[in-house]
Amino acid sequence: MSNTDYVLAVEDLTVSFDGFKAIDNLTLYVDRGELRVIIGPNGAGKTTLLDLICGRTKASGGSIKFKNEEMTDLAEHAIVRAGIGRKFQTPSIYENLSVWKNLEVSFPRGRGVFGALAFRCTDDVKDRIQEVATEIGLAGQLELEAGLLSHGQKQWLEIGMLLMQDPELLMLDEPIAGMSVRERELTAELLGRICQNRSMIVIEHDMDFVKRIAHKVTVMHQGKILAEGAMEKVQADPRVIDVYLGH
Amino acid sequence: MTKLRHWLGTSDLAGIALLALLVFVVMPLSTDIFRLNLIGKYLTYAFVAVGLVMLWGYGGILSLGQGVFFGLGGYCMAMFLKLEASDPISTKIQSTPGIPDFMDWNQITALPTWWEPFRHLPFAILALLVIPTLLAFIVGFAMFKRRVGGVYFAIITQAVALILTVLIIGQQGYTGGVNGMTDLKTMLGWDIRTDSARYILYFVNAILLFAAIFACRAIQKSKLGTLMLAMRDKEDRVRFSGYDVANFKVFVFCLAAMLCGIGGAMFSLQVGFMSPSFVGIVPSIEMVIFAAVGGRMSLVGAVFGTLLVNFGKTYFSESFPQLWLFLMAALFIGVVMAFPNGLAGLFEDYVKPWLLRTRAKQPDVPPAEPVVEETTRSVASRTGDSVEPLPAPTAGRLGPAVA
Amino acid sequence: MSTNDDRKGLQSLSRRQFSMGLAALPLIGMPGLSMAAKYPTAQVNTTKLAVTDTEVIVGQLHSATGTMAISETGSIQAERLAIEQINAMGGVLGRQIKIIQEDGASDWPTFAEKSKKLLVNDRVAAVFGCWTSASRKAVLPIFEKENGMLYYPTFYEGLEQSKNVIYTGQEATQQIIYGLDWVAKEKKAKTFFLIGSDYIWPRTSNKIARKHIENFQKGKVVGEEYYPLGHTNFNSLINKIKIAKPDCVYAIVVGGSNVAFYKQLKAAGITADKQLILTISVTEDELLGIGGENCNGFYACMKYFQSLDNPNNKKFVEAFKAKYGAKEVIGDVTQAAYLGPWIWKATVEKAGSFDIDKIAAASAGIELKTAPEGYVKVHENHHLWSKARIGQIQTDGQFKLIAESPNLIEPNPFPKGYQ
Amino acid sequence: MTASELWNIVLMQGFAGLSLFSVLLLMGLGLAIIFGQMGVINMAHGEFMTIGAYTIFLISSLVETYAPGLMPYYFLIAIGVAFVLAFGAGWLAEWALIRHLYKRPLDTLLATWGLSLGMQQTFRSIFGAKEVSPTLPEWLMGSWSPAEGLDIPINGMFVMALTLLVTGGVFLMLYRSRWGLRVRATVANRTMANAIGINTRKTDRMTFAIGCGIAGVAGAAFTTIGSTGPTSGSLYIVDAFLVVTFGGAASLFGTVASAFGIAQAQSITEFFLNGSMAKVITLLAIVTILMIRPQGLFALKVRR
Repeated sequence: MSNTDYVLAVEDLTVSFDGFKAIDNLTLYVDRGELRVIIGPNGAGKTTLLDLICGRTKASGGSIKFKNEEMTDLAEHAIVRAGIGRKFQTPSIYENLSVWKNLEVSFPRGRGVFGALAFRCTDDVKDRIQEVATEIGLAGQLELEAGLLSHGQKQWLEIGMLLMQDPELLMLDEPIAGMSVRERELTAELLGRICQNRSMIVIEHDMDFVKRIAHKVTVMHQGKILAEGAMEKVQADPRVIDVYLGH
Repeated sequence: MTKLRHWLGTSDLAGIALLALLVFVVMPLSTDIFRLNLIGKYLTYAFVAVGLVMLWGYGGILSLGQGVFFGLGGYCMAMFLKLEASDPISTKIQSTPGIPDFMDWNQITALPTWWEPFRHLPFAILALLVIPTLLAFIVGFAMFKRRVGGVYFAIITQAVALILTVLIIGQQGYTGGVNGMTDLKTMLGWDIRTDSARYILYFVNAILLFAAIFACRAIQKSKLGTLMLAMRDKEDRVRFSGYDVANFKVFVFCLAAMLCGIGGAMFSLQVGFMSPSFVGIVPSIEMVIFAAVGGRMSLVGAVFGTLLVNFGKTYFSESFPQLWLFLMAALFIGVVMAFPNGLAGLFEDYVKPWLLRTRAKQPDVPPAEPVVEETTRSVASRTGDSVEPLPAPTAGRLGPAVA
Repeated sequence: MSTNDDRKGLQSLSRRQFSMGLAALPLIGMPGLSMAAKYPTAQVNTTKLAVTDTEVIVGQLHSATGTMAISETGSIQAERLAIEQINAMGGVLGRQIKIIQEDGASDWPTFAEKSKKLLVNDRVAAVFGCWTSASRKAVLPIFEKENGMLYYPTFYEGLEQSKNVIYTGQEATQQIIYGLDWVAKEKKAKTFFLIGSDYIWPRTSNKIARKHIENFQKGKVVGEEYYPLGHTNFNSLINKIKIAKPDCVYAIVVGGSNVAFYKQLKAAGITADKQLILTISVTEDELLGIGGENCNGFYACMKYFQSLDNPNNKKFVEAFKAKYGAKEVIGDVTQAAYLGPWIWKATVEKAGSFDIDKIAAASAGIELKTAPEGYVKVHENHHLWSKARIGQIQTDGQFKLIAESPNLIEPNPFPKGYQ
Repeated sequence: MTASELWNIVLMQGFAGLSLFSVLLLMGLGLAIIFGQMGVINMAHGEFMTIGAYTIFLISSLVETYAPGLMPYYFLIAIGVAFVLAFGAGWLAEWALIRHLYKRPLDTLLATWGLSLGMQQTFRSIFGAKEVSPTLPEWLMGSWSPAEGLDIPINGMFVMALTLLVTGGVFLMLYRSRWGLRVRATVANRTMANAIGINTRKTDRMTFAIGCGIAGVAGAAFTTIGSTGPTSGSLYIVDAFLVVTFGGAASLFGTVASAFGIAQAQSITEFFLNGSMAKVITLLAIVTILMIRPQGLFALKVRR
């Protein structure tokens, strides 16, 4: 396989669970600075695709290249360190810790055992936490225990935790699920701001939201890519209408 | 007020002060050397309990084989002491003088080469630190890298304990078998059985224990401690923040093992023998209950728990020999069912809120909001097991409304 | 002990004394007081033991709980019976014996802790206790350091001798050699298969057995096997026995394994009519668990069987059953435990003092003509001279006496030629 | 040694392996149900076995005293009674203890350990500290000798048949009955099972009690090959856990396979080495394999 300019190049990716192919010979490229949205009906393999990219599930075949580096054999933490961040479907934050601690723990320094022992929260860390907290609109809740945040705020916090790592590729699984209209708007703005200098993959169901943020849309169905392109083009595709948008 | 809150916020420190008072002043002054030596013995178990707080309370990993590490540490020290006790003059009755008595009983005529280095105290000390840690590293590395945890880990550590017991008992020519290594007398010529030696060893033990507590406290306060809490809560999130979760688990398992090793060595010194009955499954589980009674999240609580259970055991088995097993059973069940966070949890749940409330009633107290924050935090931190659903969010939302 | 009624009366009296403590003392203390007056406390107790004008405290240290409780219960019972009888006779030097019982809980460190408590805190005048070698090894340094007196009832591996211990059971050679000679002579056994639980007593005993077989009998050991304590599956071992076809299986299996071993032997068709088995680890107590019907016809070498036919034993068995119930049985160790308090009493009276040093010195030569096993005498090495007897297991869980050594066998804890 | 003798030994050794297999399986089975299906670690499993053993002892004493004519037959009924008693005790333990701890699996371990201490002391108080020996029917205790030099233990065959029966029964119940369906549904998704109207609390209690009942049957059967005393149960507990863990907790088939593997390994190593070393080697092999395959021999692969 050739080197590419793409940030992420997924080629011929396949994974099967006891014979069932959740991802079937899938190929996907993501550009630098691109915000890609993946849509598709339930069970299409969207979340499995993210799991494969971030190493949570191991592929049965195919390749995943990030900045031309093969990722399929790396452990999860190594993939993260290479620059891929992943947000889970349900907010995955440390409920017992304060917002501040949540962000501090996500700061990419002192990641080894002894590094963590020696880690000090120096001024640059503090500045970064303040910066991210402002970005995600939680600057006023830094001392609050994360479990006490509202659902939407938890989603933002998890995004903030990813931002702390400053990843080059950010993958968000249904970031606005369960959010109010107002929160959705704020999130759209947030995503617009943070994709300035990085690529993103977002899984989403809300078509208005998708229209608003997507540079390009990929439609998945039964582990395969059904259609890909601009939102208008995809929406007009009869196959897409058939399996997904139609109902 | 701020001072008080600060003081309560670090209630462990208050506990440490109380414990220090008890261990360094009250007990040495109020008990005779026999009881003090007994307390010293209990305090060696406290090393295990402190290790379990780090491993189980903070790391969420329950090991039922901590006795293995306690035993290994104890045996390393006992081997040194036994060699010193087996000089050719005091063993002249044997067919091969100069080797430990149990070797002679098993027709071994020369000291095995792997025993030789244990003639030197520095080597023995090094060994008692390194060997338990190394074993923990091997077991931990293999298990955690493959993400074995929870119940499986507990059972596999049990199997390790069983293997080591069978090995030690089976290889009695080299280990003393069921009897263990008995009749340890001197360390570098210093008689460890005299009252003065017992006093000194008691204080050495206590100082080491406090050093261990402070070291663990420092770890808890560091980012590593935060990460361990985070891991217990959302392991995947930690992993996807770029941390190799297994390494942290291996570290804390090794740390706990090393503490056990120190405890075991102090046991050999203070009690004067070491036996495989510490290595097995039963003592390992009993040691878990020490930590559980004291509070699996509290370092100081674990020490108090160890003292309490052992006092209870000694007292009840002296006063009600037929009933003490029932009482032990009740203790196990009661602590788990009613007080999953042990003594420390009782303090957090009842004493502290009460203290705060009485303070809050006074007029000069600023708005109640921060107090609520403290109470909710204590509610949230009550989660003994990561699997337990968190009561925190609802409690939190109700909190301000109540205030 | 006088007549039956008499004893019962005294017994109920002493039982009341147990419950009421000192209140009941003056009633029976009358003859004793004069005795006690003859031996003023200051004179008989110069080392601050727990001895008063009316009372002497002793310790009892066995496992009442844990796996060893199965074996040690008999010893606890026998020692209590002996002390009760001594009290009924007026006590020791006119002082009633009071017991502090501690539970070793089948855990050797606990034995060490409790023995220290008894010696240092309670200052007991003597301790009757321990059963396993491991527990004895754990407490021995404490008895030597704190200068206490231990009466240890179990037959054991030998290789030990202490000023502070009286061994009322047999050391290894007393039990092993006679039995081996008997099977060699009477059963013409030439080849032996040695089996043991994996710890010091079976291993040391088998070592002595092997030396005796090979060097003195010119026989052959065709197999030697050890299994972990608590092992419950012996089918592979039984097949090995079948391959080796020994004239005699010499078995020293203990604890829960014992039951499994004999039940599986029987199930595998190894019964007394096909295979000679000699054991030194099965007494009447073990037969309770094994069931006599599962091993009848096999032989054991002991110094005592409940079925021994002599007046001393008749009285003892009667008293034991009266106190603990008709279904109770008495094994070799139980009888040895019963000897402990009596030997101590005789020694204290001979020395005219409770002081440990004086008792240790006076012990050698103490005789007990009333011993259920017949007659015993304390050797200078603090072990007992005793006979060895061969018994055959009966279906009712008792032994039939087959042979006994003509003379008392001298205890020899450090046997030359067997090391 | 002649060829026929050697052949006999091979046969008997093969039977020894099979017999150990059925022992391990029988003691692991109840635990496999409780641990595998409910995720509860029942450290008191051995004591539930002891309940079965003492039941045999009680009934045998009763029959011996009051109806000696029934001695040859009582054993089969007594096994049924053992099941009922252990089942009842399990039901009670679940109600009083276990149901409060489902969400804290490691804590059930400690609580049931406490329970086992209490039960041991209860046995000691009721039956005395010494071991007892139930009088077993004569037909059960001998050997079957089809050829000269070949002895097949009858109790071994009995345990084997019983194991077959119980295992078959468990398979049928788990995969062919309503209860089994409910249990499997509850294991797969507790919330969902609840939502579709399965009384998961009742299912749990039933499952726990059945597991304990099977332990009682095992204990009763083991009176033919082992001891009956207050601490007899503790002889089996670790082995039972290893069997279940090694097999892969959620898989009954795995339990069968692992019991077979461990039994063969142990009985063969025992034959060629001495008992202590055999034990160490078997345990080491198990731990090593578990380290390589922590999920056990057989485990479901699921999409996360």
